[in-house]
Amino acid sequence: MADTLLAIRGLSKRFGGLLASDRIDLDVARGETHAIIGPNGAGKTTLIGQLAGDLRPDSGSIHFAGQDVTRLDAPHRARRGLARSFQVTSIFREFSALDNVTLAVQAHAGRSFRFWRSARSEPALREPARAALEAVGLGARADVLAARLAHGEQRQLEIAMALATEPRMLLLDEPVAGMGLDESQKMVRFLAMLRRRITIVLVEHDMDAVFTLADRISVMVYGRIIATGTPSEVRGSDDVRRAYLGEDRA
Amino acid sequence: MSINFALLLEQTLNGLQYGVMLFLMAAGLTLVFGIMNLVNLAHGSLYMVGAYLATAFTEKTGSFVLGVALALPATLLVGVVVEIVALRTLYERDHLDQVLATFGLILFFNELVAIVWGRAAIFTSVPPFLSGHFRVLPGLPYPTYRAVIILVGIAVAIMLWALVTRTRLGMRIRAGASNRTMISALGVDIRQLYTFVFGLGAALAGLAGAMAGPVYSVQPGMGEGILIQVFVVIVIGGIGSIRGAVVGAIVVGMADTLGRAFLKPLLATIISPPAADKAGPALASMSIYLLMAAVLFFRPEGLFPARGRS
Amino acid sequence: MRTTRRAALAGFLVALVAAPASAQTVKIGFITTLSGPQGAIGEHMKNSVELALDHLGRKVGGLDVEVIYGDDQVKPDVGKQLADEMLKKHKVHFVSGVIWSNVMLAVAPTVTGAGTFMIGTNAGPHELAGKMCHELFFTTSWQNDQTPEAMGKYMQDQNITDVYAMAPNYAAGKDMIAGVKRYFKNKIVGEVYTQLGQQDYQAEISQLRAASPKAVFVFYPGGMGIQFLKQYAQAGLRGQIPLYSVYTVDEISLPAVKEAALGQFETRYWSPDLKNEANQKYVVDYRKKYGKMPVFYGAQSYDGIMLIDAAVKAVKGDLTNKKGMIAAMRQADYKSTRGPYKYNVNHFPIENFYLLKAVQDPSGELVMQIQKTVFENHKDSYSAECPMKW
Amino acid sequence: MAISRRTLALVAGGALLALVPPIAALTNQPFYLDLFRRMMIFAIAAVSLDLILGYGGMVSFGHAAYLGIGAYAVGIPAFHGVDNGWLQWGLAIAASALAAAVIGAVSLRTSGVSFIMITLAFAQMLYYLGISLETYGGDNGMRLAGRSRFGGPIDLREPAVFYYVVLAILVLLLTLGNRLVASRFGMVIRAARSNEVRARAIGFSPFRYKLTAFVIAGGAGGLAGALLANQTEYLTPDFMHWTRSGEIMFMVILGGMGTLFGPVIGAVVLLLLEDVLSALTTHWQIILGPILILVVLFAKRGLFGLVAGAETRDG
Repeated sequence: MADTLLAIRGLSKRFGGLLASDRIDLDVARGETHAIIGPNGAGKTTLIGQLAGDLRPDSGSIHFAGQDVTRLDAPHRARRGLARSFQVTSIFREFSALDNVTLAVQAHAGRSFRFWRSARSEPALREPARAALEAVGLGARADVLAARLAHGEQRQLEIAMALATEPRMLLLDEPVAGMGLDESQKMVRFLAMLRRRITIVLVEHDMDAVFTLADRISVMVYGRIIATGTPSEVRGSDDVRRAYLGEDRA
Repeated sequence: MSINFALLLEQTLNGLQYGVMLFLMAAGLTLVFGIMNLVNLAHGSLYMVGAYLATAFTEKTGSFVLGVALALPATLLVGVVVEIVALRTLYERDHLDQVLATFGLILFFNELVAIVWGRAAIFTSVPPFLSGHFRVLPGLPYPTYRAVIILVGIAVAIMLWALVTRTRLGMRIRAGASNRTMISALGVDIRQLYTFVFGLGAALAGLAGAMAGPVYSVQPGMGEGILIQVFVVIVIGGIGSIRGAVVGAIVVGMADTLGRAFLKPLLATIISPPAADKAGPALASMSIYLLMAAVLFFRPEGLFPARGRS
Repeated sequence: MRTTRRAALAGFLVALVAAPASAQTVKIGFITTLSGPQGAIGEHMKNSVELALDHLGRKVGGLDVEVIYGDDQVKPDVGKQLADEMLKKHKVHFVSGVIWSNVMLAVAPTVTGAGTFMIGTNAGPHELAGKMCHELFFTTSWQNDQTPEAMGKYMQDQNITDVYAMAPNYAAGKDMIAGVKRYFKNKIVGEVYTQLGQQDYQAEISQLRAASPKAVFVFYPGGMGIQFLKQYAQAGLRGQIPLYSVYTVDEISLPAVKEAALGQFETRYWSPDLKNEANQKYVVDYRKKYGKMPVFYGAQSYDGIMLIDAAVKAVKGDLTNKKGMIAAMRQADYKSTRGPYKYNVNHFPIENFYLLKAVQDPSGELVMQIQKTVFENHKDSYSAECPMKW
Repeated sequence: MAISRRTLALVAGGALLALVPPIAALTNQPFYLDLFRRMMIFAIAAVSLDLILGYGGMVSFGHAAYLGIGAYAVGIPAFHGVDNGWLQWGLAIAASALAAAVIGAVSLRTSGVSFIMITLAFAQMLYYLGISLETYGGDNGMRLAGRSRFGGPIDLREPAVFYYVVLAILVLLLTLGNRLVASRFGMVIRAARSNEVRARAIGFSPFRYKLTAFVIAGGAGGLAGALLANQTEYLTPDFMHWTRSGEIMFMVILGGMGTLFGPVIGAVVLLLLEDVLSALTTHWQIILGPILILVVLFAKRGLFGLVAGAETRDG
């Protein structure tokens, strides 16, 4: 498929006795928003970890934009356009919101072996950073210390940082987890805006968000992908109902 | 100098005995390290306190066994007081703060001991009933007291193993070493557990000091020399792991002893004897640091990382 | 009289208003190690300085005296800073003390370079006895090598055929064994250098036993000596292979080692049982005042004050008359605890060296006792390198 | 108002240091020149450590190693008759930077306690190496044949000249350091300290940056060593002893880490404290020890935080 941005083949990862990823095959097309759902402990975060480069798979391969990235570490994948958010918010807490995003812009720009000029006075870093903050609706909070932002704002900041690296693909690990209803709706609306412009792989428990955003959905249970399809296909699948929804409601 | 079999055996025994000594110190340090995530430079001070108290109690009671037996709870008590007064608030701090605060404790204890007992070394000796020798092999006598140190070390290792794997308390300790949040979820009073573990570590350091007293020089600052080596032991073994402490201690004890004994003659077979005379002692004193750097290069977590730690 | 060192910060403030030092007060800076494990030595030295002042009626050369003590923490750079402080802030007339050779090598040239007297009372590195000798530098102790030379001579005299030698792996350790070799011409079957500050010698003792020498020579100062002696005795070698040493057993370590040192041979230029008037007065009063046996570090420091006293007397209190004081000191005309001695051209004493043995005295206490004289009027081996002539 | 208070503190501090030589000359107390020069030299070492410790979060317990290397880089050429200061000091910086590159390349693979211990181990190895350098005095160390020579008006034998050279280097280091920590490079190492996982996720490979910072700090530490050798005119392996590393570390904490100016205060206060306390009693360490503990427990931002007010650091 010429349009495939991400191609996963036979990916396996074992933790002691637990098979967290079991021969996973998955293709994500350019421009697609692909959700991965499944019960707790199904191995979703492990999968994201392997995609981002934090975890090294035991076997299998990951191709991104036509190139084998299986053996690349996280920074190298990030520089190739794979940006991510974490399940537990991960930001530079001692820096202002704007600094956080400035760092992301700088990471994308490269050339960080510069020792003299203040990074905070470089318009080339500051302006795109401000734009990214505006985009996620944090423009007014630019100078607030990241640690002092509200939880929802911190999640938005994470997305802003991811966007600031001008990624080809966003890996979002439960972006609305722990958010209030308002915040979560705001986030979903924002992500909906991003759709089509950026390829998104989304792990999420909030089914409203999933069905609003996803073009296709993969269902993971015990480290395996048991079904992949459009939201309506997945909704209608007996396998999924048995393996996942049934268990979830039990 | 030829290397003969009996000598090799004797030096192996020496290495084992030195390793056991290091283990007695390392066990307490690695527990405190692993469970409370506390870098305690003052562990050497507790060793010193143990040596002084055992000497004082031995003199008072006239019995070495009683002296050591009394020194253990006394050092435990000192440890508990130190934990409550100074260290309790340090658990959540980074290692840097811990290093510095416990460095301060070292200064404090060294001077305290100097004030109470004077700066000069005090008298200690092996009790008469342990002062003899026995024959390991014909022509190979070995000091009884050193053999006793080996036995005590093995006994402590077995007791710790039993405590950690066979008791409820041990289960909590293991849980604490691998997952700190889980343990409070289990409903364990974490402060009490920490105080207990620190006290246990202090008592082990005290035991090491009490056993070391008759062999070494009991004087202020005696803990620092051995402390650095003990840190090497637990870093090589893997922080927080009793098994790692055992293996690390034996490895360091052996490397150090055999290095001191045989490095020079071995080098002399490769390079000229005068050069070996120079390089031998220098290399021997660096050997354990080289070993540690090598281990950490290939296994940054040490040989036996405690499970669940990243 | 002020005997403690004034703190720098307070001093800085005071200095803004203070008048220059009165010429009527002799100021002596005394550098030694007072804190940490090695502070035991410094304590003996400081005590002995105070005892000397007591004996002199708290006057030196008839003038009021002020002693400023400094704690070098066994660090040469701290010693050097103390010397600078004493010279530039306190404007002392004499600097004295100094236990360690490396501290001395940092301190002595600083002091003499500033035109002030340096009266060493322990360290005697060969550099200062040879090329770096100076007319303002005197010592009341010895050159480092003299003591092991005496032991080498004694072992040679006993015609011991082979000796196993051990010392810590640092400059002094090597100097000591070199000193022994200068007079001991039989075989050295093993020459082992251990790590500085090492605690456990069992491995080396096993090697030593395997070599089965006729005698063992060691140099293990301070805590190292205590551990070595204990472990040597515990290995059962005390009765088997005679042990000879220098700077290993002294009145500081004896109470910590006791029986494990019994029968130990040392060489030294001084001993508490040395029969002369000055020494007996020093030993008796020291024991009375401080409740313990004095040690050679103290005897030397006591002598240092006495030497200064004699020099100031000779110039009738004119502290600017340095030539006069140099000439007086060269006569060594004072009651030394070692008895009368002369100065070599390099201002190191030409003195006797004795064989001492650790024995039990009638009260059961372990003491060092003189057995025989090994060297009479022994000169150090470096004086020929000293360009000074007088 | 925090900024003006901070600026005020800095200007006052700088002016005070610059005025030491005339005051010392006026009061005929040249000793204070030596004392403050020594403090500033340790301040340079402490500031260099602060670059990696305070900003990079690298708890190096072996920083005294560079002090030693720098000192020997002056002492060894001097021993062989090479007294050119540019050469000696250049060598001091280069050799320490090289050592830091090797030490860093191995140590930075680890983190946490392992990192602390491995940097300590390297310093200990260098300490023992120093002891085994018999030609250069072994454990005794050796006397510096003479202070480094630069020609022209820069004559280090002139106490005031040497003083202003040290002051100039300190000011230069603070200026460079101040630029560095705000630069792109500085932002990376501070980001890696704040949250390494996040730094990696946005595309930074922290290792290269940390190693570079480690090398810069090592080089600056080496320069402090070269100055110390000139100050004491004596050098020994003791410069590299682990307790010395602990002292430098404490200067950083005492003054306030991650502030650059804090370590200067830390160095001055610690050395003064040692001086004052040791004049009071030979048991001064029993006072210094608890002071250390109290500072760690209660003055988290160090003395600079008290002087300069809030928000002395960010990131």
